Amino acid sequence: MTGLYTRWALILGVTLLLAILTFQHYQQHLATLPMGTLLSSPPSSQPVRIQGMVKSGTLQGEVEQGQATFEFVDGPASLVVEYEGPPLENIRELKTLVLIGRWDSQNQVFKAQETALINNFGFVAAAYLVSVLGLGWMVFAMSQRVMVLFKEIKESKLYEPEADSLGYKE
Amino acid sequence: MPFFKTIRWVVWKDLISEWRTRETMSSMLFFALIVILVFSFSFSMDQDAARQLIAGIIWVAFTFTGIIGLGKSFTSELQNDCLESLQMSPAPKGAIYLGKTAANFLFMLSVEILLFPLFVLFFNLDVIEAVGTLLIIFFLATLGLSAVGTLFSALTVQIRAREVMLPVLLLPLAVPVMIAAVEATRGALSGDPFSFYSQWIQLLTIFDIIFTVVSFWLFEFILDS
Amino acid sequence: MINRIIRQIQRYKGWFGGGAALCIFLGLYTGLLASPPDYYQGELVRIMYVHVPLAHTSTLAYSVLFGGSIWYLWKRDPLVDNMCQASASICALFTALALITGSIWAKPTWNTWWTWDPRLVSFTVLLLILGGYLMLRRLVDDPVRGGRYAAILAIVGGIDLPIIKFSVEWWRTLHQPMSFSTRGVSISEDILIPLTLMSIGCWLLFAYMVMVRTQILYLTELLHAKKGRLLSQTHFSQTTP
Amino acid sequence: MIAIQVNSLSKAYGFYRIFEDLSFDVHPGECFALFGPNGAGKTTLLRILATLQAPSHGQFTIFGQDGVAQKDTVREIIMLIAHGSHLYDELSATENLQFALGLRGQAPSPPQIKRALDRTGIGAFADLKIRQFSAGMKKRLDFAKTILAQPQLLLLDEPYNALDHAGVAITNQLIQETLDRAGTVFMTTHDRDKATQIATRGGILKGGHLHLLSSEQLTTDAIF
Repeated sequence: MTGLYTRWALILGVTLLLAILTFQHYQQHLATLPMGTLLSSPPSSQPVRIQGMVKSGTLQGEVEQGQATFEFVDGPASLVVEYEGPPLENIRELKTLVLIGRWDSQNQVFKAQETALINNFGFVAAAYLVSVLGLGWMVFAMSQRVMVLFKEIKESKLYEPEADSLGYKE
Repeated sequence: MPFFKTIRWVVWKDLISEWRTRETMSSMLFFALIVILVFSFSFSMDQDAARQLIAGIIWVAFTFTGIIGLGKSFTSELQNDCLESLQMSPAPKGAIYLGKTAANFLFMLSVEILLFPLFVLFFNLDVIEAVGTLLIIFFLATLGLSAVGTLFSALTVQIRAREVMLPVLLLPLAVPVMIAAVEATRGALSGDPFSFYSQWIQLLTIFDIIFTVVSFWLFEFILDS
Repeated sequence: MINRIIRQIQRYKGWFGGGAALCIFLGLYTGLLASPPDYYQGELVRIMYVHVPLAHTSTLAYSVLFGGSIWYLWKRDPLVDNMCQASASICALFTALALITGSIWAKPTWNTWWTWDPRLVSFTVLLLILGGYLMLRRLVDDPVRGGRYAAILAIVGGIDLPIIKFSVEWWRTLHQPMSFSTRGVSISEDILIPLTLMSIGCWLLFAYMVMVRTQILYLTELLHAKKGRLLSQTHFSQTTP
Repeated sequence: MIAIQVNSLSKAYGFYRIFEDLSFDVHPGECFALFGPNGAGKTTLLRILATLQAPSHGQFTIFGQDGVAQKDTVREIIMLIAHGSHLYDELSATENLQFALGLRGQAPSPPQIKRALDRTGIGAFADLKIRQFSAGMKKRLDFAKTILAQPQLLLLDEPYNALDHAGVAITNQLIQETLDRAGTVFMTTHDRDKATQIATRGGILKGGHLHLLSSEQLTTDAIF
């Protein structure tokens, strides 16, 4: 009995560890900073991710060569972006996207080096939760059932030791 | 040959019993009639919409009607424990299966042929040129349904909740027959050239062959001790 | 023969469980953390790392059920019947999870929860057949007859499933050209590592689950046997002339 | 050759054991009557011999044919008259006979059928549907079937149920005829008075075991 629960405590521990690591990874590398927060309390020079839309009529420069300047809007807030990085067809007017770069507070310019796709992480989380919880619950219920059956067989007074791999051993 | 004689005896027995009571056929016919009426009330259809939907409606009506007939096929064997006598008769079990399938096939096909004019009447269909191909389609699809259906009718007859279990087990397996029959019927009714939908008829033929052979072999295990 | 093999493998089922846990944890780690996002699908590609292995495993589970059913009809080994029943219920779980994760992936990718894609239809029909299989087993009073009937259903279903998939594929292509490919465009190494790890993990997990479930069914019968022996003893102890 | 040879036969439903380790022989020309209380497994044993159920353990042979492996051969030489009459309600008596014998690969001529029906006392109802038959008439029709089929082994499950005095007399007479043409009869019954008139040997199945009775023991009261 205790063996089963220690094993499952271990499995639960590793799963939780993975979940925490994933959440940290999300916080550090994937979550976007709201543009308002970026403007009101600009972080020091580490790179941040912001999400917004390219304002129409403001896109200038050679996107195919990987150079562009445009205004980037997120709700009421907006800022000027200088993009310099790998050539991408992702930057278009009225396109919503995620930019990765640094906020230059002296020139009031966001220097972007990379773009990323917009992702709804809820779907990924839902898929993983459903499958991990579904499988985990099923396997746990099954292992517990085996334990209960062993106990019942032992307790029924007619118990005889069954000398094979499917029956009782320990 | 005892094999073919057995088939003949089983068909003969089923046809005579049916002829005397007309129980299965009349319940199938009335049920199908009600289905047609319900469909025509639920979709108030003009000519164009009818042409789009009618193939599906025809086959839904035919399939559910067929399930009624198939369900009755083996429950009639439960009277006086006749199933037991089939089980312990020295006749080859495959022949009994083929006989039962042939009887079911005949019931279903004749109900379909009786009903089809009503579809033409109620839904204003234009079928003069397509009658020949439609008959081929009805023949093949009904054969497929009765081949699998007879096996599952025998399988569900001795279990609890058999009226529910027959459609539950049969309908998922009949998906290819349904798709092929509906597509071919739609093609025939809308006056497409034969080559447009001949592949569906091929699919029906393949399905019929595979499942008659498979059910023929598996039927023995149903009537097994 | 199969009986002895099953019993032999049962002895090592802990290794299967452990291996499954290891592979799945490594797969989750690489899939969630270590692998980069896909160029086209972005982070959504990570759903594939659970969805594809689940779908593969459910086909594997049905193959086991199909083969086991044929073997059971041939040799009438009750342990094989237990194994078939175990694979059926586990196959149903894997199929349901594969359908759910597929649906979750389809919503952001195709902007719909459901489409009449051949794979989706055949998996749905598979789930329906498995539901019928599990219901059938409960509805037959005599367990031996139930096993035989269920085996017949599994064999007919196993032959029917490729035909269903084929016919739905035909049906779809006739009505509209396939507007989207189901899987990622090209499989790069970054995708391959977590996918392989998760696939192996799911296969091992399936093997482990089948063993445990078979054991549960066997032990339940053993318990019934003990109770039945008690009943039989009263029956046998009736005064004899 | 031995008509029925049963060798350590056992039957269990799931894990509930009906009987265990039965062994007995029945020789051609014998009428074996199996007695026993309700639920003792008489009918189960009969159904196993009729190849309707499989035994859990053990073997039996019918005229040298293995009852499990050579089922189809066994089925050609045996016939069962059970609680259910195995008759189709919508067919007439004649048609039922034709169908039942047709499945056995036989084709009796109309005069033969007429004679068999007359012998069992239902010749007047030859063209009546079975739906209108009483239970006793159905049983007589079953006996008419055996007259035509002439099985080597006749298995009877409670043959005297639903029969009047004349029916019992005809039954016993038909059993005697079967015995006379070196056929074998195996019946289960709880009607000792009627069975002992015709049975040559018997047994009591009780508590999962069989106690064989010789023909002398059959008529003494002490054993029951």
